[in-house]
Amino acid sequence: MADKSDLVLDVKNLKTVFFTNSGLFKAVDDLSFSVKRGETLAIVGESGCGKSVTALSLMRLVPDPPGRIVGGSVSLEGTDLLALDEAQMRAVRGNRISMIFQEPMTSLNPVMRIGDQIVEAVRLHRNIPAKEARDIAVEMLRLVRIPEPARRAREYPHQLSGGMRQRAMIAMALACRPALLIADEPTTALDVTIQAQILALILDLQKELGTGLVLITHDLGVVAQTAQRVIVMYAGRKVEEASVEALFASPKHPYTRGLMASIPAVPASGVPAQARLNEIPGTVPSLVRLPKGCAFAPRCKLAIKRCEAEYPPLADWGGGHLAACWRAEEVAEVA
Amino acid sequence: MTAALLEVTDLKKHYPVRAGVLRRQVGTVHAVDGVSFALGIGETLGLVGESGCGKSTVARSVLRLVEPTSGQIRLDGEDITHLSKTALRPHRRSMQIVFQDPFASLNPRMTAGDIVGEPLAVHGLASGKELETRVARLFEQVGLRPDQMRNFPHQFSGGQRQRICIARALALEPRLIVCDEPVSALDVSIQAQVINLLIDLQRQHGFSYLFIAHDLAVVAHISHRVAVMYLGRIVEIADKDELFRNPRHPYTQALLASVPIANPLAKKLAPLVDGDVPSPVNPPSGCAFHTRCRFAMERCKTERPALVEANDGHRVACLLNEGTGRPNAIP
Amino acid sequence: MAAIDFDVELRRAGAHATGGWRRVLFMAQRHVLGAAGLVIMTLFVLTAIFADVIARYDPLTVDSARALARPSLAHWMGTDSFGRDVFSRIIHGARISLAVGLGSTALGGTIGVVVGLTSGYLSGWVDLVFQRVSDVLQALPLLVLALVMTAALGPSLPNVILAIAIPLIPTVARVIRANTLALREQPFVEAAKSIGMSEMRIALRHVLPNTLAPLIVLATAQLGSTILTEASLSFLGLGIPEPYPSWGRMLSESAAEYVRTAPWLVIFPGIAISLAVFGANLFGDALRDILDPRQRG
Amino acid sequence: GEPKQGGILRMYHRDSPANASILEGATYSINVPFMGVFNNLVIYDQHIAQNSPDTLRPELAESWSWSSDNKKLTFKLRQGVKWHDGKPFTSADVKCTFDLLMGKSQQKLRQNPRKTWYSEVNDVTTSGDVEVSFDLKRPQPSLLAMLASGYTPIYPCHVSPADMRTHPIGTGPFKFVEFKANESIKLTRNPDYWKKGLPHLDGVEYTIITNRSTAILAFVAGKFDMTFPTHITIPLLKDVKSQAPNAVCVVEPTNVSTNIIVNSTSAPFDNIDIRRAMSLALDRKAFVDILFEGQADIGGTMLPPPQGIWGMPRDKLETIPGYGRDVNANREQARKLMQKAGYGPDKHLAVKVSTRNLAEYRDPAVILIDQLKSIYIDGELDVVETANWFPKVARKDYMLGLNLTGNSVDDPDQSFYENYSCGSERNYTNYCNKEIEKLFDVQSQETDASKRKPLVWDIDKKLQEDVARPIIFHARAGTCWQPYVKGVTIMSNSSYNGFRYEDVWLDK
Amino acid sequence: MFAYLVRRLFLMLVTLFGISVVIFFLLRIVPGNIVDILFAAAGYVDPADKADLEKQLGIDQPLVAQYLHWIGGLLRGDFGYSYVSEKPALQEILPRIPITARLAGLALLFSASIGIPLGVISAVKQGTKLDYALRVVSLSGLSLPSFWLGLLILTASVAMFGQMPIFNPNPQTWLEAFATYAVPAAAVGFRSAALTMRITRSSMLEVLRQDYIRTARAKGASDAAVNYHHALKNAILPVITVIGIEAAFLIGGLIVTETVFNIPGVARFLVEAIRWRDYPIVQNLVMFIAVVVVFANFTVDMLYAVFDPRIRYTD
Ligand SMILES: Nc1ncnc2c1ncn2[C@@H]1O[C@H](COP(=O)(O)OP(=O)(O)OP(=O)(O)O)[C@@H](O)[C@H]1O
Ligand SMILES: Nc1ncnc2c1ncn2[C@@H]1O[C@H](COP(=O)(O)OP(=O)(O)OP(=O)(O)O)[C@@H](O)[C@H]1O
Ligand SMILES: [Mg+2]
Ligand SMILES: [Mg+2]
Repeated sequence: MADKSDLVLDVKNLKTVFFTNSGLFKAVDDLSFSVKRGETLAIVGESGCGKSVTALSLMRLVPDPPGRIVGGSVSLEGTDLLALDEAQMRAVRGNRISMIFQEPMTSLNPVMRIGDQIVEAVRLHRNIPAKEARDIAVEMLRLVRIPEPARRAREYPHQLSGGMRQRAMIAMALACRPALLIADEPTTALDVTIQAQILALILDLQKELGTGLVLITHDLGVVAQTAQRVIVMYAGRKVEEASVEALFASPKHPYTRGLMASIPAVPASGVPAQARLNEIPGTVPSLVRLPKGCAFAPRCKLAIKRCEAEYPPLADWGGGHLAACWRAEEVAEVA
Repeated sequence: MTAALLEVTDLKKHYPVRAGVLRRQVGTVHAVDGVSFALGIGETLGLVGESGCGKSTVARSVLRLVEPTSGQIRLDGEDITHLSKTALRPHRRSMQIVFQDPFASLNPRMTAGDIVGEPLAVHGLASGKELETRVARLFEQVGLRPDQMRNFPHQFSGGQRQRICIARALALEPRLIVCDEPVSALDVSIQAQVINLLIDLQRQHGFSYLFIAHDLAVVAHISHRVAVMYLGRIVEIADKDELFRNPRHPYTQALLASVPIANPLAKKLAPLVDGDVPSPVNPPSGCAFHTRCRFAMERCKTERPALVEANDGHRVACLLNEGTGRPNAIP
Repeated sequence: MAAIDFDVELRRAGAHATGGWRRVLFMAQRHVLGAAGLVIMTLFVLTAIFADVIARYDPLTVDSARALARPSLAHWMGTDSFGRDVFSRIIHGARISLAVGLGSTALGGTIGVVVGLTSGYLSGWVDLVFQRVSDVLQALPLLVLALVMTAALGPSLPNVILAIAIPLIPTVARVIRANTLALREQPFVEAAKSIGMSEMRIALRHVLPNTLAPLIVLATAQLGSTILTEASLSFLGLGIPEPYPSWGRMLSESAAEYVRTAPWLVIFPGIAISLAVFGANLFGDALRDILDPRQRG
Repeated sequence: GEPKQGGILRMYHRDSPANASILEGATYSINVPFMGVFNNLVIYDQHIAQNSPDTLRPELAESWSWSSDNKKLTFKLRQGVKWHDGKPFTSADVKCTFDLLMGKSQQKLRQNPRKTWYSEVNDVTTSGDVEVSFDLKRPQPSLLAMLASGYTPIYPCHVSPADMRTHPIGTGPFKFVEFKANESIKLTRNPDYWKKGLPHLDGVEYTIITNRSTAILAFVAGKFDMTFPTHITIPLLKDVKSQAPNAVCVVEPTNVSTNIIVNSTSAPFDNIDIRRAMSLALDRKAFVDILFEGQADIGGTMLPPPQGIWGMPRDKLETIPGYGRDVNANREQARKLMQKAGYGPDKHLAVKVSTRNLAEYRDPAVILIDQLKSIYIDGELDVVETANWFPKVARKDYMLGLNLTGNSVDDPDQSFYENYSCGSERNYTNYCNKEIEKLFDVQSQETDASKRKPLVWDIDKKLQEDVARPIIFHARAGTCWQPYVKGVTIMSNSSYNGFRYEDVWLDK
Repeated sequence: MFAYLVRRLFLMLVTLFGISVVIFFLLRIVPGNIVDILFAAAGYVDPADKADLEKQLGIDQPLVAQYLHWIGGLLRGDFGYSYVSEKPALQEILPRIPITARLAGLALLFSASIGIPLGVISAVKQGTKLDYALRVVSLSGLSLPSFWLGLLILTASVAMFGQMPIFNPNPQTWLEAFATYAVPAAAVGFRSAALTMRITRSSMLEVLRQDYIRTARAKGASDAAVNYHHALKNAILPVITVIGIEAAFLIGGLIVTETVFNIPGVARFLVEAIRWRDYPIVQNLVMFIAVVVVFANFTVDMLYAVFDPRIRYTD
């Protein structure tokens, strides 16, 4: 594996649970992964599989109650974040590690000016005069290509369009030049044309700043276009990890395979009208009542007795391509 | 394509914009600003465009759930634009709608069976035992178990909820089903299930679909023809193959180019347009797209292009190269 | 990071609390204050229903021989200056308080719902008129309204109920109207329209049931405040008249003369009022939490 | 010791009087604060608790005399008396006052509750500045009692009745300063008072406190020198004594009777049997025990002795049906009467007991209802707001009413004529018995008190036997003051006449 | 903005007109009038006297004429004369307003300065013992009948200090003035503070769930900054509404407190006036209270715009 010193983030056996009215469940179960400097790691999986909770766990922002991180370690540039006290963690948050959230409208404070929100992010971590921080804020807004940044800085979130808000979020997240940026579905709420702009922007800035990037999405198209490595999650667990090329070339987990097959391809040409799509039958299980064995088994065409009884371990199927399936070998053939 | 089931001519819907506690009108949203199209029997027309461009408003207007500001809607040749509520009721049976958010469109306090049976009860088509058997049959049709009739919406998964919505739409045996982003809220794996169901049902019953989405790929799979909307207007409409093979409007081109392709080896993202979508409250003068268009000319700022036939069945609203909408060369 | 014992945690989180009683018990543990409120309310209601069985003396019988007896085995809460058993009066007073609480809440609530629903659903000039009327009702001080009402109608149980109910109407109507306006935009209402349902039917079948949760929350809180309002009216001499044992009057009258000489006359009705109001509010709070969709797992 | 000069007497007032004009007032709320502003022609000695013909003292009149036929009463007036505004007091003022009261003058009182007191007066005439005569239609020795009441101050001619309501001018020891409704009443010493050296106080200030608990707490906390007179109930008195052990407290009858007004004009109380049964069912001692811890008086119309002058002696009283000591025997008899009238254990008589919405009224009504249960009568309380009480009673829109009747002077004339004579407006029950009415006149004209008393007793007994307006009890109440307050006497047979306060002083 | 104000003003006038009609006719529906009451005390009435007095007070005229007379007078600034005291109604009402206003103001101050911080604490510490304790205390504030609380305070202060706070119309020092109002204000304020605390708590809980709070934390902001700077600013709107309603309520709702503490404010005066059917006082006082309420609502709306940039009353 990669050289240790090159790692920005190293997550080991992360476990986060939720205590809710309907019961306790593991939203993130035994998750390990790492991100290198300048690398983009994508986390994919369908809605509710634990992607956002993973991101929040890294930031130690899991809402408590009902959530709690109950195990594992998250080391950022060598320090275990989970071992820090709250004050130390605050010094790291927004400084070395920052995050862009899914909903640009609701993630900005509606009663504060955009500029002030960025200024706050800067001044929390750098002891500089307000005036200077303001200049930085305007500069950041210019960096994320907001026209007339000085004027926009004085506006409130509701006065900006969706795309601009998301850019403001990015400016805020990058204001302190973090070592690691987590982007949790940064474009889901946006139009595809805007999405393309925003993603291009994030990648540009990432390159410029050398930041490690964790990109969370469930859009495999986005993954293919942006990431170097990919983690696939299902029901709180990592079921597959590989480089983006390897994953798309030969997925080893039946779930990944099914997911890829059900994506409607954009027909550059010659798609027959009314083509049926491949589908994964059944539905995602409730996290509260997971089956004993493999969580995907009830929906899996390849499921065998063993799948129902025993959870398959993550195994390396060559070249760092990890997958948790008893029949990973056969996946490519069957589908 | 045979005779048109639905014909929409120059449909406009303007909403007043109200502000403040008194909700005074401070402007007008040109949500739909002159839309015309026709939909044949057994045909699927896809309607794409970004969020807020007026797709849902078209859908609602067609069903007369909102009163159009102007224009005409013909169903089976009959003008239903100005029918009274009572006169409209029989026509309600011929057209139904499936919404984007399946959970929100189901009353959380009614059982699935009641929800699906409600249209039948309202129109007095069935009651008691008969109602129950018909609902059960509808459940089977959409791939739900009849024993789930007594469950409440929150007890279903997203895909199942959308099936309930579809079953409710089917209950009156309509000829036209308007699908307003029926899969946007669903996961890809579930999305495929629902699309397949819609395709199967169309094959069995010969419905016409007005299928709205913002995901071009989804639309590509289900539609016969596709219309692209931008800020309340249709900017391009063509047979699906033609549209994808040969997009003429710069916006359509940008849309197609922006869809990330699920193949790491394919070309990388390259945004074709810049800037943000203008607000429909004060749409730009001339061609609404000129603020973001790569090919924008002086004319585009003042002159509003009409939707003209570029070649067989392919119509586009662009001034580029005298209305053919075709750029000289795609860079 | 301490490891956790999943089985223990699961039980604690109520994973096994499926079905009927277990679920209730689990909820009770989760909302301790709410459960306490429920217990108080239940006791309160049961007391009111079975007052005749529980009370050991007639609450109205005057007996000079046993006036102002201290609390004892014979008279658990002592007797008042008329020699009436305080415990029996408090038990029967629950009936009055419940009648006032339920009666005025139900009356004000029902009219408020009708007004709010009509106003929110029909909008237009109906809405405008209703809105102005409720503005007017809200700008009139509650106690003044109650004062004039009781002055007009004379103090009696039904009149007190009416007087307390009227100011309630605009409050309920506003909440229901706001809810209705929000619900009207819900896709399921649009779906109902699209199948050709009449407006009336939509309002009753789709809108009304969905305003129930906020209504219940509002009603439980109001239940408490009506009991207090009755007490205030009693203090001003406009509450439920003698000889019916209204807690408010028991408290306000003896507060004047017997705070020191016969404190039991003051303490017990005071506790009864506070407890009932307290219970209603605790219960209302918990209901709000439970009925809040965002709180549901 | 020697009276000390100076200091302001601070009292609380139980409620806010409608205005400051005593002649228009009908409660002692108005007499207490404003009596000190005025003088009467004659007045009861302010330091003898029991008002009686023997305690009449001259005031603005230096002396008085009856004509030989007892039909003319002449007063010699004091000279050199000045009104607070400096104008001299003359006989014209006296004439003006009584013309006003008799409704003979141009100017009118807004209300004139005691017009009937002067029904036997033909005319008031002056002769010179210092003599006034009252011409009577027939002898009425009790006229003097009424003139001595706190209710009968002499008003100046030159001030209109309207001004007297807002800013009264008198000749008395205290001058009116201000009256803020619901807030306070202030009087200040009249430096030119005709009684030299009086008053001792620099002024009197009343703070209006309607809430009894608050008022008494304030007294206990030393905010006031004195409570409002006869405002402390017997149960509260214990409380006051326990908190303020030094306070001087007295309990006196208020000469207010609590009675039942019976609507005998319509069923069921047009039936004398039912009326009798009701009166037999009363356990008066229970009322007194509960409401007064035993400290109230049982009697007839007139306040019982020893405080009352005209009340029946005990042995006579107990011969009246219902006053006998054996309550059970009385009730047995009552039930028989009820059965005779067609009621019994299976057929109860439903009755509404109307009363005002004040504790003094409601509490006895509650006891009454409870007692009526013993004779098959199911009573229901019907509380009526003050504003509606009188119209309701006047309409005869009631069956039984629980009422309080205050007597401003302890004299049969005031009581009998007002409450029992045919056609009197305050005869709420419309009781009309021509024979008794003749007896009223007989006693009224009797100048010898010792002969008059038996006459009065007989009338009283008869009234009780007719169950016209059964009297339940005569209340008592307490008054407290701080030990340094000197010279206060609480009248024992009237609560309207003892508030001149000119020689009250503070030993501080 | 200007157009908005004009429209707003018009609606306020409509409401005030409605109130004037309601109160006027409500009062006339109530049986009995000042004449009955005056004569009730005397025990009888001479019909001629009664008619005289009614004529003198103008209550013999048709209701509509009386109403027009009243409103006409109001528009000319003529508030009529009190039936009871026969003084100009304005002269009776005006001196009482500052008393009640001071009391209400102090109570609101108390309510806001205690209720808001405790509400924030309770929300931030949701589910802890502290939260439970604060909630129980605040609920008990809402469960105590206010006259009872007032009497307890008075009794306790007499028992413990041999003194009691009773209204002092002419306070000499600033401290005395404060003492005159502080205790009754605290007695009312306790209830309001409880209410404010509850609203603050629930509003804070709502806001604390919002995404932008998470964003603030993600920036590394401290708890205090998050709670007070980000959350409270957003949570304050409902609190303002409640305080606004409370302010309106207090002007007319202090009846009980003013009675217990014997404060000669408008509320108690109003009760007395109703008891006496002193129409000119009741009507004008109710109108005054209504004006305050309407303006309180207006102020709340304006404050909304101050606190929430999304709301702008532009026209
Ligand atoms: N605050 C919370 N309280 C209770 N459960 C939660 C909470 N946050 C997340 N969860 C649960 O944790 C699980 C994982 O949620 P998460 O938000 O990580 O999913 P996701 O993969 O990000 O989905 P999406 O694609 O919809 O954003 C879900 O079942 C969700 O319901
Ligand atoms: N009831 C309404 N009142 C005012 N404006 C409205 C109303 N409904 C829709 N609009 C506005 O009309 C425009 C078009 O809305 P519409 O819902 O038709 O868009 P859409 O294309 O369906 O968007 P989406 O993809 O987000 O569903 C939007 O700007 C929207 O804000
Ligand atoms: Mg997520
Ligand atoms: Mg839409």
